Amino acid sequence: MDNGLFLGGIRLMLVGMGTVFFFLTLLVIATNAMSRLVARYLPDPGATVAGPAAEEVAAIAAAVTRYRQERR
Amino acid sequence: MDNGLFLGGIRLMLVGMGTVFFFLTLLVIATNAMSRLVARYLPDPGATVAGPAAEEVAAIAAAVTRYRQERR
Amino acid sequence: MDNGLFLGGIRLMLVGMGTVFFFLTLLVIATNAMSRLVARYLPDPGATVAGPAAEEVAAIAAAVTRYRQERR
Amino acid sequence: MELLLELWRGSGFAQMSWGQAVMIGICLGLLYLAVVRKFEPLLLLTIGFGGILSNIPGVEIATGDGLLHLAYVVGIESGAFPLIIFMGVGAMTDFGPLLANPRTLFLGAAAQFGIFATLLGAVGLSELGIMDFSIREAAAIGIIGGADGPTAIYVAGKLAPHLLGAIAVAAYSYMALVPLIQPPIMRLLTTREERAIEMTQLRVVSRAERILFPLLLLLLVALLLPSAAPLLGMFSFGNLMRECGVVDRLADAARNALINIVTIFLGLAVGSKLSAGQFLVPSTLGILLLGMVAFAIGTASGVLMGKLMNRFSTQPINPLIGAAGVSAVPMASRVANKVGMEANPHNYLLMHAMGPNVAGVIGSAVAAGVMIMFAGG
Amino acid sequence: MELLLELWRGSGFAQMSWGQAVMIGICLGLLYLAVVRKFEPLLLLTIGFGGILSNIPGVEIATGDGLLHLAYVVGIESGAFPLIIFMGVGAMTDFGPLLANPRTLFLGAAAQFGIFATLLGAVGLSELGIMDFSIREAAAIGIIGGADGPTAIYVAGKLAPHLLGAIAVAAYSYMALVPLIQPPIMRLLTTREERAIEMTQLRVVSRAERILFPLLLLLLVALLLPSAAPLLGMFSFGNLMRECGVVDRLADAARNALINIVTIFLGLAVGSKLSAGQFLVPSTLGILLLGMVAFAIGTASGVLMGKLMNRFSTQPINPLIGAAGVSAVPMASRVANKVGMEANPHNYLLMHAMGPNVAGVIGSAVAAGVMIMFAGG
Amino acid sequence: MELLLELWRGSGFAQMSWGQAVMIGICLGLLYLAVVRKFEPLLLLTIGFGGILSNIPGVEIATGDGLLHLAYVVGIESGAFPLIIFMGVGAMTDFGPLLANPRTLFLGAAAQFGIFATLLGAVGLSELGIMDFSIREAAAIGIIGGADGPTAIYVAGKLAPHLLGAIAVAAYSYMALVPLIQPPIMRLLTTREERAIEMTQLRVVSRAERILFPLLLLLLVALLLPSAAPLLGMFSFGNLMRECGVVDRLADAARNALINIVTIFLGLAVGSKLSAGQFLVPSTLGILLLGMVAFAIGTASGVLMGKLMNRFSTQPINPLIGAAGVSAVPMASRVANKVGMEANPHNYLLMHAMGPNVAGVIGSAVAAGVMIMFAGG
Ligand code: NA
Ligand code: NA
Ligand code: NA
Repeated sequence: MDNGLFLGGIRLMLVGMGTVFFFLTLLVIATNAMSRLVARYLPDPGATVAGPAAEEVAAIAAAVTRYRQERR
Repeated sequence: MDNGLFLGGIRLMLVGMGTVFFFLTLLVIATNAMSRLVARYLPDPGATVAGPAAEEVAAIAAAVTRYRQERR
Repeated sequence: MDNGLFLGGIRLMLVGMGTVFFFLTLLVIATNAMSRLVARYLPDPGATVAGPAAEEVAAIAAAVTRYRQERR
Repeated sequence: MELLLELWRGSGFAQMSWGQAVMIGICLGLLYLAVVRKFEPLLLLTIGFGGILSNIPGVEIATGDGLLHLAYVVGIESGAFPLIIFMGVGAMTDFGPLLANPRTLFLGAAAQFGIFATLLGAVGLSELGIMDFSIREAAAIGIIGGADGPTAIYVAGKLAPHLLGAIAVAAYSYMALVPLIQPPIMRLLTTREERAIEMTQLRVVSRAERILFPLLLLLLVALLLPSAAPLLGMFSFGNLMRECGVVDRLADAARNALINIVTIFLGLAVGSKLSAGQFLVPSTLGILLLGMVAFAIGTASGVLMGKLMNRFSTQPINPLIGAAGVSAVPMASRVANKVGMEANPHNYLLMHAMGPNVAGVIGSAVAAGVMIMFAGG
Repeated sequence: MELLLELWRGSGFAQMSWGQAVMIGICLGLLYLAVVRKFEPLLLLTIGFGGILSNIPGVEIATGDGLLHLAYVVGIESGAFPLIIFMGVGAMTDFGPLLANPRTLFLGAAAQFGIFATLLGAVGLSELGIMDFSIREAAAIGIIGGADGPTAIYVAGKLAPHLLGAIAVAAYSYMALVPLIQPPIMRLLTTREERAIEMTQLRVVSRAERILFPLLLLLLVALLLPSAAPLLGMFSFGNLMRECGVVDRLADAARNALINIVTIFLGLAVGSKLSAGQFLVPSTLGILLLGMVAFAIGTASGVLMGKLMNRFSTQPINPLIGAAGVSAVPMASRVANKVGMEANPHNYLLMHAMGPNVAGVIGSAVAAGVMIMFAGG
Repeated sequence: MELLLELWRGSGFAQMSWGQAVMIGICLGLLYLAVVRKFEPLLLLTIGFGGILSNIPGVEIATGDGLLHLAYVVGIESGAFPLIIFMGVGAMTDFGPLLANPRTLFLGAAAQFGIFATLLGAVGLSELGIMDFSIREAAAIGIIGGADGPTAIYVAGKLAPHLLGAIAVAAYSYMALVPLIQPPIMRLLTTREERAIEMTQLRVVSRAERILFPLLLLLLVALLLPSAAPLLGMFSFGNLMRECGVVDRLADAARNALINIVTIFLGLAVGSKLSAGQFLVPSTLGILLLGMVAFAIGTASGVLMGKLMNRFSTQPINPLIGAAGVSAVPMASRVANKVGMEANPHNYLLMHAMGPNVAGVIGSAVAAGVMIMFAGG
């Protein structure tokens, strides 16, 4: 058995998942810091929630409501 | 006279027209077969005639009608 | 001092400005001639002033009028 | 003073040859046809302008690594531009009338006789010593009779790139002249009664038929005539995108943004081949004459085939729609409709003519495949 | 007669091998999935059509200087097409839900375990002598688990171009199968109570945060993992154009005309790699199996991470949104929403799932960077 | 552990030089100007982002066969991108005001003095040993004074590609600063009475004039100064497509999809030349200073020419419109209008200033032609 290949795979997995988590952890920290700085120094009264997704949720909600009313 | 060139032209014409007719004949047969198979196995109630062309015909028809009425 | 470079710059300036003026003078003459020929041989009743710019002027004019009325 | 002299020596006035001046005049003529007469403006305007740019001495845009030469190498030599335009045309084409009446494909086949008759004319002129066309050149010239611009450019790029300018100009000019060239021939070959024949309304065509037809076309052409498969493959691909209904944004890109951008560069690149040295030669005159003949013969063959089919068909067939078999979509269909209405004001042939009209596109692509296979081999 | 014989010899029928016929059948199957089943039609239709064109003997479009080969060299070998598509995806992506709840990035991290588990599976199969994948090939196969088409094509083009066709087909097929593959795994790993968890509404996100986030992402990735910077850089660039509000016409071009045009040529170019010789090999079967495993493991990891985070979080977290961490935007979010509503009809998870969903895009691009750096070095 | 070390060594942090960090800071500054101050955002955003990507060590996107380097070679070295943008600008440009009052072309001529004065300044600084510019470099720097981005990039790409980044940044930055740089100079050189001069309304311009003008321009430039013909040829071509009315779909593609796509890649490609090694050199400081001088002198020359023309003209001419002769369409016209209204609230100069404004585009293209011919020879 060529242990080199399999060991290489294991090491790549460890380093890979490690890098992914390390990077995204940093990104979480940096994003939170950025959001806090923005909230303090660049307040934005006209901010909105994510538009299209919000509309989609509203549409689904409306459809569900209609569906229930029809069943009554 | 270089009969080779002219004969070559004649042969190319014969083979060419032959291929065109052979190919389009096959296409007619295959299309008819396909349409029959579709009509039997994939009937489609919402089928329509070719849209834009139909509209154009309708527009022309309307124009002609108007033209005649004006002349009366 | 490398007079060659500086003299080269001066000569390029003279020739350059000369060419620019020579070219644009010719363009003025040619444009005027073209416009006169067009006016004589290709009269165009539906001609209009430069559209978007005209609208912008109108918008500015309207804004100024409104501004003055508000100040009164 | 020296510099002014250099300026003068560098100017186009000092360097211009007679040939270049004549070519600029010809290109201005193309612009006139495009703008004032509205002859195939998309191509004649771009070709004409490219031609002017390439005939001005000292302008490094049609040579070396200039933009127009670049477009020529990237888009025409490789065949990419005509293929992309064919894809866009496919995404615009409605095969409904053809599917409703597949026999009209025969009319599209007959009209291709113009192509091969012209090929014969070209080799004939060479035999007689009047011109000197090789079989490759004769084949490329014949394709003008296909009345299909991208096909003509594709074939000329493969078989006779040095004739590309003349062939493209001839193809688009004659396509624009369809309303002038065709009617007299159509009237000559038909009786008033024939022209007055009304055709029965077309049946409805289902979505499944529309989706399956481009695949059928692709498989047939691929298996029988691979040399025509790039052209008809891209055409089918565009049409499949149009009809399948699930990739509308791609079909839209193919028939709008992409085809417009490619048309600009195709036209300029073709124009860059309108150099005096390549265009102002006797063979150009031959090409223009033969192209005209090709159109006339193609029209006649289509009409005669229509008469023949009318005789043997249970359903009435108006022979005029055979003239639409030359391609030149949708101009040739409009011409058939107009000539038909002259003879019978109730005679709406437009939709019936669209069948042979798109059949003509397929037919000339098949003919192109034969040419590339035998003459190009 | 000779010519007819030559015609026959030149025809696809005479030259076709069994492998090519099978490939054409497979490509027709891809077209069926695209058109009738609406499985990722933008890519499966173009790939399938390109595959047919490239498996017809004698058609010179996928080889030499044919259009499809040209597109492959210009767009895939150079990595340009996947990068341009990533830019367009960035110009479409709304990071709002992610910014409102950055912790969901962890879910996008966990779901990438599918990538590396598959890598391990691929080298394991090689160790056992069942397959014969090198570490580069194994890495390229693993990326299928990222559920991100352009990323998979980018990595395969760099690490294992000869597997590109199979990897792209697997990636897009499984992305289309997300609504079938994910729900059973999600239900298996969660209780009804967990699936019924309602999440608190997302806070509003300011314009400044939206503008700064792509820059933050770019700088972090650039400084930590330069090999992922082309992908995430173009993604950030597209998103910055979208959010900054001063270059709307560029953002619009990036997410419409440009991405559509590139998608057409990307699909055809990928299809040109579906030749029988490269696709009909045992390793393709391995790739398809491993790709399926990658999706399943990625989904499971995301859900398990969601359970873990729910346990340690003050705010409730529905573990179903962890499954959206595999990417496959926005399909995976819709699946999480649907499974959540089965357990609790008031449970609208869609927006909450969009956070891990776009985090999955970032996560798999980071994983791609690691692969290119270590396996590609 | 070894792998982690390798990860660290591969990271941008470990490899970054001071120069690269400074350049990333400068590029973030460009993004700030683009997004927050709305300074020429289309170009400064794309250039700035490209600059960041190209200054991150280890990112293979601005070098080798990376996307940005590819865009540079294909689009900038060949001159294709600036020419395509010029075509799109032509398709947006309204020559109506210029045609109504062709004398305003003289104002566009005078303002080009800024170009040549800057050239002189550059060779002067070299004579004094402060800088070390060759005549080619000095010519490329001078063109900044033309206030026309594509022209500056085109000339720099031909005469001094190593200065391209600095020249493009200077050109677009100063174009954005027009509302700050010009008014003080305009007020300094004119009396309140002159600024208050009202001009008579422009006459109507016919469609034929609009169509013939781009052809006239093309023929004149082609015959007199072929080296300016690529720029002015593509400009005329775009304008002809706009005005002829028969190829609206092409004109639309030229001024929307095509120019937007090309702008994205032009900006990124120019940004790829913002490497620390090429930008953080003393000559960049010289270029920025000289560029500022060029703008000021161009503005002054235009205004002084306006005063001169007003003295000898029967129709009143407001000298402020001379400042619009530097190009920077339509910003410079708006500035002239605004300064004019300060002195006389009834004074609507906007349309009158559009004449010299587009004349400035022609003038700087002519100057570019002279530079390429003499300095590039
Ligand atoms: Na035809
Ligand atoms: Na992913
Ligand atoms: Na200027």
